[in-house]
Amino acid sequence: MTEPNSIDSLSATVSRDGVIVIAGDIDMAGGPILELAIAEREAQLAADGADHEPSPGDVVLDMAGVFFIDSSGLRSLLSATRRAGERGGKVVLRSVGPEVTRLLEITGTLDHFDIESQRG
Amino acid sequence: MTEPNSIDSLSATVSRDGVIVIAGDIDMAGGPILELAIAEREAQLAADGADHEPSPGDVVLDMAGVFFIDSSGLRSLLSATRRAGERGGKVVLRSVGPEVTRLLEITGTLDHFDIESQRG
Amino acid sequence: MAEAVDVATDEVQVRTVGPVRLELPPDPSLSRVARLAASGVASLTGFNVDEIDDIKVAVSEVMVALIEHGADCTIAVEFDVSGGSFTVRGTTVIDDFDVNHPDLVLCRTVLSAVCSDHGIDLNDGRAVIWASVEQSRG
Amino acid sequence: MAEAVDVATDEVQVRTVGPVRLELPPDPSLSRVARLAASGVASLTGFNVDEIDDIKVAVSEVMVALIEHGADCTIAVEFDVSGGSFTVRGTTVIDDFDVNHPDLVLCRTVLSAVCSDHGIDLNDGRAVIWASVEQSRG
Ligand SMILES: Nc1ncnc2c1ncn2[C@@H]1O[C@H](COP(=O)(O)OP(=O)(O)O)[C@@H](O)[C@H]1O
Ligand SMILES: Nc1ncnc2c1ncn2[C@@H]1O[C@H](COP(=O)(O)OP(=O)(O)O)[C@@H](O)[C@H]1O
Repeated sequence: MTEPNSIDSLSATVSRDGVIVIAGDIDMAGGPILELAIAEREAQLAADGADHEPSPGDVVLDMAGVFFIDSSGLRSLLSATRRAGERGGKVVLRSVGPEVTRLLEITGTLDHFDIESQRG
Repeated sequence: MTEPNSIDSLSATVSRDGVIVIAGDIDMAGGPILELAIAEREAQLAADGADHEPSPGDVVLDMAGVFFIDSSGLRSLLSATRRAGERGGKVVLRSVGPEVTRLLEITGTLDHFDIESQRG
Repeated sequence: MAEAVDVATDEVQVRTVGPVRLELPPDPSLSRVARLAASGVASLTGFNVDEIDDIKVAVSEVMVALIEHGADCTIAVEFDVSGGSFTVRGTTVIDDFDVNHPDLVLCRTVLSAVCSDHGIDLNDGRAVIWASVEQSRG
Repeated sequence: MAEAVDVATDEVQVRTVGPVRLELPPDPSLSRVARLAASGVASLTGFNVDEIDDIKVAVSEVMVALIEHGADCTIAVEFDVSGGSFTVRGTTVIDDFDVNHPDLVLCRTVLSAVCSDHGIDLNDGRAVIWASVEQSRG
């Protein structure tokens, strides 16, 4: 059986340096795909004993390819922040676009995240 | 009254050098807008006595901004070729994209037009 | 028939379009199709890029509420533009609908922020959720 | 309910989606909205760019036939993907429909070229026009 022809609305892959690179819409369809990638990264961190420099236990998301998020997608991110908090880590958002920032602002959840950079 | 807020699906403007610059979809909504611009150019040609160099009576369409055309849009172009033929001129298509070329091919109407260049 | 009509007002021409009605299975991936159709309607009626972003969020929240809290039946969403206002109105069959469910509270928080007005009505085993985004005059 | 289902075949996974139904006034500018919705359905079911171009043309031709030759009533178009085939099916009320009208002949010439199959049925004062585009396997 070859690769499925169907295109997911979102791709989320854990890169070699542990950063989760996301492209697509974080919505009802994309959220669960993102959650799988986050779980994969969390498993890596647990296996490493989370004792790596510079930020043990942080989940870093590269959001350069994200131009849409809704409340269902936000919930996927928030559940990662809860787990990160439990292990003393953070969810770091890199290259965040204005669409995502706006949703975090209006839901009062901006301070749940560590915003590393805005999309250029 | 200020400019209408509504955005047309197509813009077609006669530039200073007489070329009709088109951007948008040449469909049921765009076709009539294109026809207005062609009529404006035909009126200019008629007023000039159509004795200009290098190609008297030609209607030149810059298609660089056209990524969609259907049979209703094609009919707008074909009626221009009929009128051009009657006055001994041509309809010249500049920077034509593959979507337009394909529709001309499958309808057997490619030879009604003078294709000056393909979109780069 | 509700064909596109240009109505001249003192300030701007306001375009009336719709209703455009979409009926789809409660498939999460079709939320994107609803957003695309809504963007198309909004852009041809002259909403600007920021307003279209708000409309996409509003449509998506309506889809979230109906798909996640509905009874797994067909979703209907309708888009209407008139008087410079884009309204999305969605409906589906519900079993029991807890308006205070935290997920739905988050959904409504978002709708409150991106829409000028919104509402949820429950009757006869159906939920109707609507939201409006106003067009800037300028 | 027709939720998205992945069906494994010998060669590729074939995704089933739909039906997605669109009802709109016979406004020429809404042809673009129908194309956008169709592109969305086709892209999430894995059709490639060339196939999506064909689907957009097919949907547009169905809209041309129904809007230009219909009786100015609501247009319904339905998109269905199954077995690796995208089908658009449109219908509206007609007064009298001349299948040999030159504009409609041009329309059908285009449908013949971009679709693997298409058809027009007339009955009970309605026209039904359908067209299918096949997905490449590979
Ligand atoms: N409206 C809200 N404002 C702020 N945080 C919220 C809101 N709704 C949910 N959350 C947060 O989202 C996170 C994840 O919630 P939850 O869905 O319960 O996680 P999980 O599904 O992983 O158990 C929690 O930390 C919760 O505090
Ligand atoms: N199927 C077709 N193949 C080739 N040419 C066509 C076809 N259908 C229409 N035409 C051409 O389109 C042109 C415009 O047609 P028509 O709509 O009659 O023009 P007008 O509306 O300006 O009178 C004509 O030159 C006609 O030959």
